Amino acid sequence: MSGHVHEHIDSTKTYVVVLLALLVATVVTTLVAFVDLGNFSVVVALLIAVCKMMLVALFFMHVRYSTRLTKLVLIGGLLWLAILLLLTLTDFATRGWLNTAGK
Amino acid sequence: MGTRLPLFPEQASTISAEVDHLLYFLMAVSIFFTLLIFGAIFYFAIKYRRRSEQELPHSVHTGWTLEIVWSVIPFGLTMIMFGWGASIFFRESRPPDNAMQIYAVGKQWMWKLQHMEGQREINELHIPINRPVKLLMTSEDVIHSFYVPDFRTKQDVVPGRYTTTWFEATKPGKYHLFCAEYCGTNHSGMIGWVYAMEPQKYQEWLNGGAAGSLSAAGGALFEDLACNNCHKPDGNGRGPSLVGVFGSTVKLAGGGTVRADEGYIRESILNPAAKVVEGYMADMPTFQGLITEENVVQLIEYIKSLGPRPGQGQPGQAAPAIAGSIPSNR
Amino acid sequence: MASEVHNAHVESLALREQFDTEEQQKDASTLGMWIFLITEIMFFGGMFAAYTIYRSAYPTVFAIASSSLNVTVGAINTCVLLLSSFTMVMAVRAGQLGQRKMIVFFLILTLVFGCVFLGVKAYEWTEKYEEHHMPGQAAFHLEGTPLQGPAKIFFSLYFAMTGLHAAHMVVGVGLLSVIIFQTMKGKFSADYYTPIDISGLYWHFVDVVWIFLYPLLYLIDRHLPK
Amino acid sequence: MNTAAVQERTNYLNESYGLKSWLLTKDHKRIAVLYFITISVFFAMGGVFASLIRTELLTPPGDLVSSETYNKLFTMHGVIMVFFFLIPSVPATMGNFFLPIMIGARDLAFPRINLLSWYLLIVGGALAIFAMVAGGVDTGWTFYTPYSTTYSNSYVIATALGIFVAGFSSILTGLNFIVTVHRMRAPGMTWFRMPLFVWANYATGVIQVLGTPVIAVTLVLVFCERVFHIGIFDPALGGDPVLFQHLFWFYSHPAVYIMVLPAMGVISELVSTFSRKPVFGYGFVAFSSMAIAVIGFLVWGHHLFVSGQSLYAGLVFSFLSYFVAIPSAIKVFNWTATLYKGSISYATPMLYAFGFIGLFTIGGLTGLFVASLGMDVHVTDTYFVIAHFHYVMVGGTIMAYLGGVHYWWPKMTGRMYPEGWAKLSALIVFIGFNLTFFPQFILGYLGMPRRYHAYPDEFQVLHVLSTAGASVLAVGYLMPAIYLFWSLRYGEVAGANPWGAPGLEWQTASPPPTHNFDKIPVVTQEAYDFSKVAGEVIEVG
Ligand code: HEA
Ligand code: HEA
Ligand code: HEC
Ligand code: CUA
Ligand SMILES: [Cu+2]
Repeated sequence: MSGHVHEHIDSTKTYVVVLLALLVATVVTTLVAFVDLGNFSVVVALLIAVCKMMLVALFFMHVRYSTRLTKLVLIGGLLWLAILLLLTLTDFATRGWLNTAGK
Repeated sequence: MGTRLPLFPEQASTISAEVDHLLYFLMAVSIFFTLLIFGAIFYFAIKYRRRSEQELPHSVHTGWTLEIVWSVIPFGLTMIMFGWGASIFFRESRPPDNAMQIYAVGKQWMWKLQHMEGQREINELHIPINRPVKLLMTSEDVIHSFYVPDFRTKQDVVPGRYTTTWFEATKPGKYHLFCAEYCGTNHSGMIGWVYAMEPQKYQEWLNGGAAGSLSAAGGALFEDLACNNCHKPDGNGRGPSLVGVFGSTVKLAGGGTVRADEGYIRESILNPAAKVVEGYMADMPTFQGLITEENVVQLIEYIKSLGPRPGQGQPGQAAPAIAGSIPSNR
Repeated sequence: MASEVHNAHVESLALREQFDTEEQQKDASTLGMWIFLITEIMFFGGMFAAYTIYRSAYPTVFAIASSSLNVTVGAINTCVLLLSSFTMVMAVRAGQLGQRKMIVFFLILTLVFGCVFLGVKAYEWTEKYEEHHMPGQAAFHLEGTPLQGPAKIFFSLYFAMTGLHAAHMVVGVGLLSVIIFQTMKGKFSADYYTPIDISGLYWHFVDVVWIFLYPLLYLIDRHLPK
Repeated sequence: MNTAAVQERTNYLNESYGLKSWLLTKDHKRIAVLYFITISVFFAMGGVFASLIRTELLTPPGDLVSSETYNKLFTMHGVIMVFFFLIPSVPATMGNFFLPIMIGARDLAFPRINLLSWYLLIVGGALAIFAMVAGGVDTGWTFYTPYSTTYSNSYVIATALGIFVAGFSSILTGLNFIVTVHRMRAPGMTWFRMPLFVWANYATGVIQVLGTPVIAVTLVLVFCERVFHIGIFDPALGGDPVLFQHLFWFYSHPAVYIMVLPAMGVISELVSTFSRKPVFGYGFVAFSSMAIAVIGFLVWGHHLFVSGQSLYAGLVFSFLSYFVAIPSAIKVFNWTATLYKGSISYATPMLYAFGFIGLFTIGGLTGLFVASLGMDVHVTDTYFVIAHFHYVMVGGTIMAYLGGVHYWWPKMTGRMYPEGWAKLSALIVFIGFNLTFFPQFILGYLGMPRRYHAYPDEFQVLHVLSTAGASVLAVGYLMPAIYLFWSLRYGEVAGANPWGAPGLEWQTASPPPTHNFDKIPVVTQEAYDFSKVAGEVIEVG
């Protein structure tokens, strides 16, 4: 029936491996937070989080097998989040550049 | 009263004419396009009106040329609008170095203004003409906005921080002062007048007012609040000496520096722990809730007057820009 | 049961009248869920924006406040949630294969993990309450910094973000209960398990949010001496 | 003879009867009607508030109502008009009704969610009305902190909650449209065969889905500050009230395009039908909708030029603001070009379309004034801004809305409206509108601040003009309310295609049957192909 012809079914093993990777990443991110990396600790923490997100999205949420449209939707969502953060930062990051209070 | 029908506000500051010129340009563009569109609609609607229920017009071919032309021309015009507006905005945002400074504090629902020389006014502001005046403003409660239409200036006044505006009046007269940001019940009552005066008249007015400059009042406060117990001129107290602090670049504990402007001094008094001076403990008490924004202003002026060049108000803008991206006024 | 019959010509009962084919229906549901998820990204996005601004304005306070959170509990809870995502995806897999018992089994596991997560969260919040770390409390006080204002902001963000996340978990738990019930009544088969699939998407999304909340809230500059 | 035909055919209206059949309906057409009734009530409420505002402003001192009351009036006027009328207006009524039909679908992808979103609007509206009845809210529709979080002691919580709930209604409508357009198009209905109205609603859906959640969470934070005394925007704690403004306008700027894009879609339909020509530059008009949806998200900071936002952010946002103007310009020029060598009829909907194009042009061009930094410093928070946005929202969107209502009225009800009365009221609306809002441009440039309960004497003449205009406008709006109601019973029976228009919605009966088509159409031609319909009058099947 047309309903499940194109369906990909991952093996249990794949899922177990992904789970293990996620758990390991959790431990790593926790431990690395106790190491002094200066400003890089945020970067590292976020990088690990992004990797974890990718694992969940690609495997658990089946983005690997999804249509182009689904991928586009996902990327669009993240892009809009970036717009929100970056354009808000254009204000907060440039405050005080003019040496005039409030400009 | 009430029968006069003015169409333009008065041009009473140096920037007024510039803003009006920008207006003329914007109006010219708008009128052109409005007439173009209205004209085309009328013309086509009449010329091509339906004459028979059966008629079927030929479809007209769409071309890229036309589309590009009518995108690029408006785009070019908008870029002029952007550049022109931005250049005025730059000038509106940066007070000249020789500007005379006045403090403004907004509060539901009044304007409190303080001159360096100590005069305090409520809902009235006296200024000399032909001299740039810089307002350093904050609010005690919600957001207000300082607006003088005849000067074409407006700036929100935000609680918790300083904002700046400046203008140079060109004509003696009495001008409306409005609060332009909605601030609660009596928002429309938060109005007043700006009196622009000939310099000598202004001087007379100043002399007629209460004595005791802002910095003198600040000096008295400095003792009343026992700031001087810790801040000794020679630096032998628990806190650093405040002589020459204003305008300097202060090294902070934990790295980083900050330029000691009004915002920083204000923060040091109300929220001392936010930025701690290198080599000191964070044990200055907070004065938040104990003193008003006006008191803070007086203290700031007192500290300024301790600078190497006392009495000059603004010890130059020579200080280097702040390192890092943390804004100096927060 | 009718829905178990695999026959290319029998239209499943689950096909709604506005659709022509089951495939179209499933595609529509999945797309709908994904679009819903990006609204959720933006929903949490507002908070992340506030977080970004304040963390860069008050880095030290945020580090101190973050260190007052219990990192062990946070880490364990993260693992619980990851496990629940695993069991969820196993439930979807069972759906793909049409193994109804396994669906129920994994969904119940997911539900249990979800509840454990919420229980731990509740425990953490009570702890915060007792430590006077709740921004609404008159006695609010964070040790180690004189900057109580920004400290309050940190905890406001902490409660707002974890609270909203927990609210999503509660919705998720509700969803799971419904589909467990429906599975037991025999509503799903290898031909029609869309509700399980899209509930799974939702559940994983909530997991992903936590994947970010955990380092951002619990792990700020842990190396600093307390 | 026609009457009998209509009576006999089952359609979405007479398929079943009773309140329950309406309140539990999943038919997008019935839901559209429910929306139509609901938002008409909200419009009337907002209109009453507007009338009170204008009456108060007749004289300089604040004499008719107290300043508290005045503040509540403009707040509730703004809140009702924006969140409960204009945002749902075109999409939830005409979009709901015609989007599925125009792409040849039997219904939206999620009919139950569609019904849910109507209920959400009702719940949100009930909360907002509760807040008004209980005592009102006085923060302005913008809810700026810290006034809204700490200082106001009006019903902010209930109102915020109401808007929050209504926001989800809007999100779900957008989501439904997007999925429907992607997944439910009839065979042969390719993307570039879709009517521009569908494109416009699709683009609107994108904004609704990506923007609305941000205001939802912002209002949740305001709610939490008031209820739990957390302090995310509280300056006393070191929080930043300007951050609230960023989050608010991240949604509320794109929201103005939620309000105008669907209206632009209506105009494309009207201009084409009543000149019997395909819209000039179809592809450009379609893409400009998408461009507006995307670029619209990059400009919100233009509401913050004097707020204490950094100068550089001001520059960036001003610069980007000019990029939204271009796709709007493209639309205006293409509509005008469509008239060229057309066969132009002066039916009421077309009059409204002319009105829209003209007034939107003025409103949009004054948007360029306020996007220019040096100019905005002077005119922000004055009546100039009030005039700007009433020109785009009332002169623009409401004109299109009324045009659309008249255009599709025969399809929705099976009856024609009285043409003479309709033409007259369109004229009255146009005149009244300009008289109301044009003086406000001058007032604004003179420096009259907005949200002022009392004002200096020298502004009175212009205020009197404006109030006079508002009275004319009120008459213009009341007339359709009366004659449309009248036409439900006494209007001439309409055929399937009274305008000789080519869209799929005109290929089915008026009113359409429950699943829209007796047989799903197969599309073989471009949108706006008049060669099939012109000349032959299509009778009710
Ligand atoms: C339907 C609603 C709607 C629409 C479509 C618009 C459209 C635009 N708006 Fe408006 N706006 C509002 C509703 C809307 N606005 C509201 C409600 C507020 C105030 C909120 C509040 O504070 O309460 C506001 C406020 C507002 C401000 C802030 C003012 C202030 O508070 O100080 C600014 C600033 O940039 C702005 C700009 C624009 C621009 C550039 C456009 C552009 O999209 C316009 C583009 C259109 C055209 C340009 C016309 C057509 C083009 C031609 C005919 C060709 C010729 C073109 C050129 C020469 C370029 N708007
Ligand atoms: C969609 C949006 C919308 C619409 C349609 C309108 C419509 C009108 N608005 Fe308003 N307005 C806003 C959105 C809108 N407004 C917003 C967002 C603000 C800012 C609020 C704030 O500052 O927070 C504002 C503010 C605002 C002000 C400024 C207040 C101030 O700052 O002090 C004024 C003043 O003149 C005004 C006037 C009017 C008038 C005269 C109309 C007229 O067009 C209204 C005419 C309508 C009627 C008179 C109703 C008559 C018709 C009927 C009764 C029909 C009955 C129908 C049925 C029974 C089906 N509006
Ligand atoms: C109990 C002692 C004490 C009192 C009282 C006190 N201060 Fe301080 N102050 C300090 C210390 C210690 C520092 C340095 C650490 C820091 O920056 O917080 C300091 C720093 C400052 C600074 C920043 C100086 C720099 O070099 O950057 C200013 C400005 C200041 N104080 C002003 C005041 C004013 C005004 C008052 C009175 C209203 C006051 N202080 C009262 C102890 C005190
Ligand atoms: Cu102060 Cu308005
Ligand atoms: Cu805007």
